[in-house]
Amino acid sequence: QDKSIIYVTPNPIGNNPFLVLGQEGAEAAGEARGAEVITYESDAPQAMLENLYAAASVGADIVVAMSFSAVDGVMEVAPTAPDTQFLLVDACTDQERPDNVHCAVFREHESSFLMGAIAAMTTETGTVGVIGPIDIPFMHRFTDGFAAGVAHVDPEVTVETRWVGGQNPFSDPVRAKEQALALDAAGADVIYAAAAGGSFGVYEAAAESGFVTMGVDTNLCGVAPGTMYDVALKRVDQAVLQSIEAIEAGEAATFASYGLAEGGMSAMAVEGGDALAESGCLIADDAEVAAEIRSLAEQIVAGEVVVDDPMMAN
Amino acid sequence: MNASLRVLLVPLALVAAGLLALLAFDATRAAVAAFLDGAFGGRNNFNLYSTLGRFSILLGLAMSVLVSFRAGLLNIGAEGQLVLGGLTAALVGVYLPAPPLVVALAALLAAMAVGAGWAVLAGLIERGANVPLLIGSLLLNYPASYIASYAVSHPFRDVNSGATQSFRIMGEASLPRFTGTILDYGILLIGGTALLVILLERTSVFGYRVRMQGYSYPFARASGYPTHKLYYRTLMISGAIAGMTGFVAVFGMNQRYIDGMLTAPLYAWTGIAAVLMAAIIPWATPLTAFFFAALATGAIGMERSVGIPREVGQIIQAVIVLYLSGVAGKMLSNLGGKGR
Amino acid sequence: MFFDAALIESIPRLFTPVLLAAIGSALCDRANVFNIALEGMMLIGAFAAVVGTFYTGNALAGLGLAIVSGALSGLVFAYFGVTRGGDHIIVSIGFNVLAIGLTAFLLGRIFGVSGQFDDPAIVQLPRIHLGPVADIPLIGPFVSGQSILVWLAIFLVVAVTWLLKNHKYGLRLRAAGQNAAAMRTVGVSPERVKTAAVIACGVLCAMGGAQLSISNVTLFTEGMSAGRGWIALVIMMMCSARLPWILPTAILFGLVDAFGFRMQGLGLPQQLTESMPYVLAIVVLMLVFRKRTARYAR
Amino acid sequence: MTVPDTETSPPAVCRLNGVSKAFGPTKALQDVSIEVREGEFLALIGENGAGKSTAMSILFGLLEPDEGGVEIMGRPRKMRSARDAIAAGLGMVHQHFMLYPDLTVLENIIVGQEDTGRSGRIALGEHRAAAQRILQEFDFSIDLDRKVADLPVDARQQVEIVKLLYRGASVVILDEPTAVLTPQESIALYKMLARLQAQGTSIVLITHKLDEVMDNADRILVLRRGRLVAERDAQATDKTELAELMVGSNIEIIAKRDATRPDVALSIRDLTVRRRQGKAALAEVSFDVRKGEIFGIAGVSGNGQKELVNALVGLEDAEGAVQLAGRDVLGLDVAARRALGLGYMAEDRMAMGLAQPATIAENLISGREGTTDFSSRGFLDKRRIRDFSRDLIARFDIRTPSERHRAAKLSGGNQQKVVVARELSARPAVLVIENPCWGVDVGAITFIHKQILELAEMGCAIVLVSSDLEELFALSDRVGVLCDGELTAIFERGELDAIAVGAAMSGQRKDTAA
Ligand SMILES: Nc1ncnc2c1ncn2[C@@H]1O[C@H](COP(=O)(O)OP(=O)(O)OP(=O)(O)O)[C@@H](O)[C@H]1O
Ligand SMILES: Nc1ncnc2c1ncn2[C@@H]1O[C@H](COP(=O)(O)OP(=O)(O)OP(=O)(O)O)[C@@H](O)[C@H]1O
Ligand SMILES: [Mg+2]
Ligand SMILES: [Mg+2]
Repeated sequence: QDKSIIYVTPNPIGNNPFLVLGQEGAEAAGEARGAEVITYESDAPQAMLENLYAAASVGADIVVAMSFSAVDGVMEVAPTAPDTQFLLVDACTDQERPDNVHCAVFREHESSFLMGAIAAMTTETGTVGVIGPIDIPFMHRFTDGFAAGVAHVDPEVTVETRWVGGQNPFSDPVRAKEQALALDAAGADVIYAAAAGGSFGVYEAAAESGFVTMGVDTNLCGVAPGTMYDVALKRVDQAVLQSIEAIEAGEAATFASYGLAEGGMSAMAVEGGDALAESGCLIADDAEVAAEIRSLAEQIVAGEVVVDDPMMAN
Repeated sequence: MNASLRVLLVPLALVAAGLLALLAFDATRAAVAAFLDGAFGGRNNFNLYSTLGRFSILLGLAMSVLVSFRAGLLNIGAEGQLVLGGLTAALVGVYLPAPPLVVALAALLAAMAVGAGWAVLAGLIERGANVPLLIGSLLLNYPASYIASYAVSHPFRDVNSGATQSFRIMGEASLPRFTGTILDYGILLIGGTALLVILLERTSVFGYRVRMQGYSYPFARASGYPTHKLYYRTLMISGAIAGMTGFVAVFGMNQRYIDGMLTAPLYAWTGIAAVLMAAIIPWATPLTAFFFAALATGAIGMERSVGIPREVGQIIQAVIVLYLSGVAGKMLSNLGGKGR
Repeated sequence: MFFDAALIESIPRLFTPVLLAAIGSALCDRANVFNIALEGMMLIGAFAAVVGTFYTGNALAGLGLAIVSGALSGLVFAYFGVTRGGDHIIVSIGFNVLAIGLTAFLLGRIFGVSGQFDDPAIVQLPRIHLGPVADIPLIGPFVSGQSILVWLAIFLVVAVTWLLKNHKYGLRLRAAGQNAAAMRTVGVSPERVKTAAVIACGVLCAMGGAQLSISNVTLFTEGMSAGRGWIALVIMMMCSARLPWILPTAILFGLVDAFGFRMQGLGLPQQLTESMPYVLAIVVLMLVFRKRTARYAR
Repeated sequence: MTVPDTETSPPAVCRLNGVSKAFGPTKALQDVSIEVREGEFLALIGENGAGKSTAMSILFGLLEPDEGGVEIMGRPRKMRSARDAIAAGLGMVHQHFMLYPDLTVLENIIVGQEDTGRSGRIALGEHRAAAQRILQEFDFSIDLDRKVADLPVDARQQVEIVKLLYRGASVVILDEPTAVLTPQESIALYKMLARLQAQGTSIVLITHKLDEVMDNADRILVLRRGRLVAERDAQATDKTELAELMVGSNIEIIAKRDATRPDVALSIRDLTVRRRQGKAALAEVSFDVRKGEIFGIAGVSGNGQKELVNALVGLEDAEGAVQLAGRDVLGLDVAARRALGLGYMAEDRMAMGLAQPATIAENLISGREGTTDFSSRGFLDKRRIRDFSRDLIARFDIRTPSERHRAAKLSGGNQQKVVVARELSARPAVLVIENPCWGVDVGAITFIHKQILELAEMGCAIVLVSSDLEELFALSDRVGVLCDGELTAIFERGELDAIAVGAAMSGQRKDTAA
């Protein structure tokens, strides 16, 4: 094999669905064109930079670099390695990009908006919650998008936002679970778990305390059987695959934003059909809400409902 | 007793060693090659420069720790001093409207001052309230990282990026790099400081007194040294070097403060390990710091190319420290550092 | 709604890991072993508990493996710190780094994952439900539905206190800590006593780790002890290793931790609420040690 | 030469048989055989480091011999730990207290010997009764429930003895038991030992005090540099012979000349050191020391000596007045007092007198490192330091390969010589000396005493604190006694007498005691 794709993550992959999906996308792309796919995991900002340099130095054809942690590094390394194409996933830079730097970003707020809508329709207590890893602008796409969806359906419903924090906010299920239990105690009966690696703790809390959750990234209803209503799907694998196709086609400095319209963001309710029926999500048994969500999604795609990007609002 | 414990531990150690060896058996040579390449090779010797880059940070911290330990002060708060120094440097680098050189100098001085201040705080807590320096300095690490984390997630965050990080510092103020490499001039600053520490420790009256005080505090008092001043000055120097290292990390490699960039790689603990491995001997410390830097980058390289987990590097480091606990311990208890 | 059932319920599970480690730390302190490797010992215990539970499907077996791992941790510490006479601070530093590296390494080797491992096969430690007691306001959630380790920890406070005062080995432990040479002159090996103390400490810390990984949650994440070992050490020092004081102090820290989560609801920045236990530790230490002649300040 | 005459002497209860022991290069014992006979009082004497403690530690199972072994009642017996020795009927009071300060007296007694029920709970009641019986039998009045830390020294010594009686020893070994006792307390101890001996117990005594040997022992063994060099019957020898046997040559007798001059060099008025709670540790002490005078301070340790020294030197805050070179120095720090000509030889060589890991040269300049003698512009002058150190090493006969040797590696006597050399070479006007000969052997003692006397003759005023009355009597022009923080008596040289001073030390007024 003379072609190689190197997949660089900001954290150990673990069971972080976002990173798992990215890896699947890279592997699918590799399979499609007979390229070898290697993964470099980083555990610190410095390691990310070193991994990017290392990827360039072994002469990778395409480097898939995940998340905003990669932006600085890619902007630094790319000019030194013109023969390597860099795909930034989930983040981009506002500076002038060299031709070999490409971006694939998502509009997470759109599907989070749908989750908010579901939460507002299904809550009985009138209080719903959302848990993010750490209070940073990017994460507000999940939390604020969710809150906007709730408000769109029923402004009377209270939204409580909590952050995992701690030494290891992106993978700390212990703290995430405590936050979920605290939200439960505060009366939230639907909790949107956007806590990255920590979300698992939220599902555990749900199983113990009996509230309903919603997840992000992939269909996790099987992981949290009987407690998960729906999932804000983030098709990272599709985005990676598509972007690599575009890069292979020879386009320079591609930029793609994936939302509901592009099929890059979605929800099980929106998927419908067999996928929904077999998903194991609670919404599969709630045709009414599912229908409403599908129509809300159509309105967003059509531009009739506008979901503001909280990051731009900052 | 000694014998019975040894009987238990020898097979244990053998099993552990065997496991490690087995894991590497099929590819021992490949692993060693990958390790060496990871530490020193790469395109244009990239990995060597990344080892050197890590070395400069480790050396800075090791020197900071060394200054304290030599004086018999168990200051293990280098992490907090580093983090706050780095944060301060970043803030000056981003917000000070001044010519680049002024910005860089101001950032350096501010970082050193803040690092020194944080170290002295632990000292004040010890001398004012009898809280052992070991514990006080350790506990202060936590608020320090939370302060830094708060600063770059709220008031000073880079609102354009998703990450918890400060804005980029003024580009022209950043530390220049050696041409064609990713290594910045920070290594000269820290290397020079290390040299100064090593020389002054041997030749100056101050260094002499600090050393004697470290050997025996009662001796220092009976000899009439200004023990009070020596105590605080040593802490100040130690903290200032850690703060300077934070400045180098921010103005060199990353050019901004990113949450966790100075804590995740366990720089501070590795710095302490380097000092202990050098048995607190100043001139030997750069060597051990370099060794640990190469161990870390080499292990990462090994993981990239032959899939042996990088944690092996950490495990080796830990085992070395454990085995040296006797030798280095004698030095440390000579320094009166027996914890109590 | 600040003092609700969930807050009260969370306190025991937050203080138990710290309490168990603090008891272990007290034993080491009495035996004059300055063990600051509690953090690493907890981490290893947390990991072993997950391994044991995953392969047997039984949380008690997981706890058992944690206890074994804790004893081994203690043995390793004792080998370097007691048998070979290494400096306890250095041994601790080495051990803590070893624990971080080893758990991460084994996580990859055993489960093929990095960062975190969870699986439905990892079940929770049994909990003790007290029937109608659970409905008593305030007290109910505090005492009912807690894991067996919560009760074990509280029982151990009493048991170890009794042991130290009345039991042969308790007396020897205290004696070994005060004057090891003197023990040798009456034909008792102080090394053996110290080794026993460190092993007991390893076991207690590992049980604390198990409470984290197979009771508070049912998974392992790298670095999941997250500074609790240091808090345990500080609690022990504040109380001069006196167990009857350690229990309430540990509860206080559990309370502060639980409050921290709630404070976010009041809009305080998360980083501020999280540094509270550490700031509290410093302040309390200063108050407690102010009048004391510097016992630990050599 | 030490082969016992089996026909005439009583049988040996235990015996060291051809024992050798080395610590690294030090040969602590070489082919030593010692037997202890039933019911005898055996004294073991020798210089510092002669191997006395090592020999007894081997007998007691605390050290393993390199060669040779132990016999009990004529049978070889492997001693794996003190447990075996105790089981064989041996009991030992060690050179340093082997007590647990924070445990009660009763707990101290029973550690290692605990009787327990099935639960492992210690049967305290039975232990208490047994201990009480021993206390009554020997007229000891110790409260079994007090912490040892709160006991005075002589009571601690009694605890050690009760510990060994509790284990039912038939051979009692005492390693320098009277070093910390006043003369009166020593007398009481020997009375008790006589009683034990009368009951058939064998006694082995290690001591440096030849008077005590002559008064109490039946048989005397002399160790020198790890070899047994002589055996004497107490009736057939005298102190001079024993001293010569110990050292291996005639000892020089130093003659004390009065060098006192009229002018006062150090004047102390109402010097008081307060403790945080309770009464003053040093209460209104006043005295003057003239040029050339040696003012001795006697007292049971812990009666204010430490506070007096610290207050004089500047290590502790005090009230009152200390006049040095015509200035009140109480407000000044150590460095300032040193600059005014105050010198200090600390007793605690391990931590205070020396920086053990530092080189001899580094130790020799300490206190004057900042002066132009050894540095300029903040940098050390290596050459001057080297020359200075070599000169002192030669003048004070410090046995070392070079000035760059670590102090920790020197023998005790040579370490002390480093301290002496440093303080004397500073030519102090006033010198405070604490126990200059602790743990130092006879040869070095003579040397150090000579140096001190020479310094006095040159006009230096000296305050000499010592727990060794012989030393105080030999060197002092006057001796003050500290008791409970007060200066209760001052003896002129002519009035010096162990019994009288001892009485003052234990709290009796001078007039009534004398
Ligand atoms: N170098 C040191 N190493 C360790 N602990 C120290 C050191 N310096 C001071 N301390 C601690 O600070 C405490 C207070 O110091 P202390 O008051 O005895 O001396 P000081 O006031 O500095 O003396 P001086 O006034 O002569 O400078 C000491 O008991 C000791 O625990
Ligand atoms: N544990 C040890 N390690 C090294 N050397 C030792 C040890 N114990 C004793 N020695 C050395 O062995 C020699 C004999 O020591 P020992 O304690 O038996 O002398 P001693 O006759 O009891 O002297 P003293 O009158 O000072 O008590 C000395 O040179 C001493 O330094
Ligand atoms: Mg002072
Ligand atoms: Mg001796």
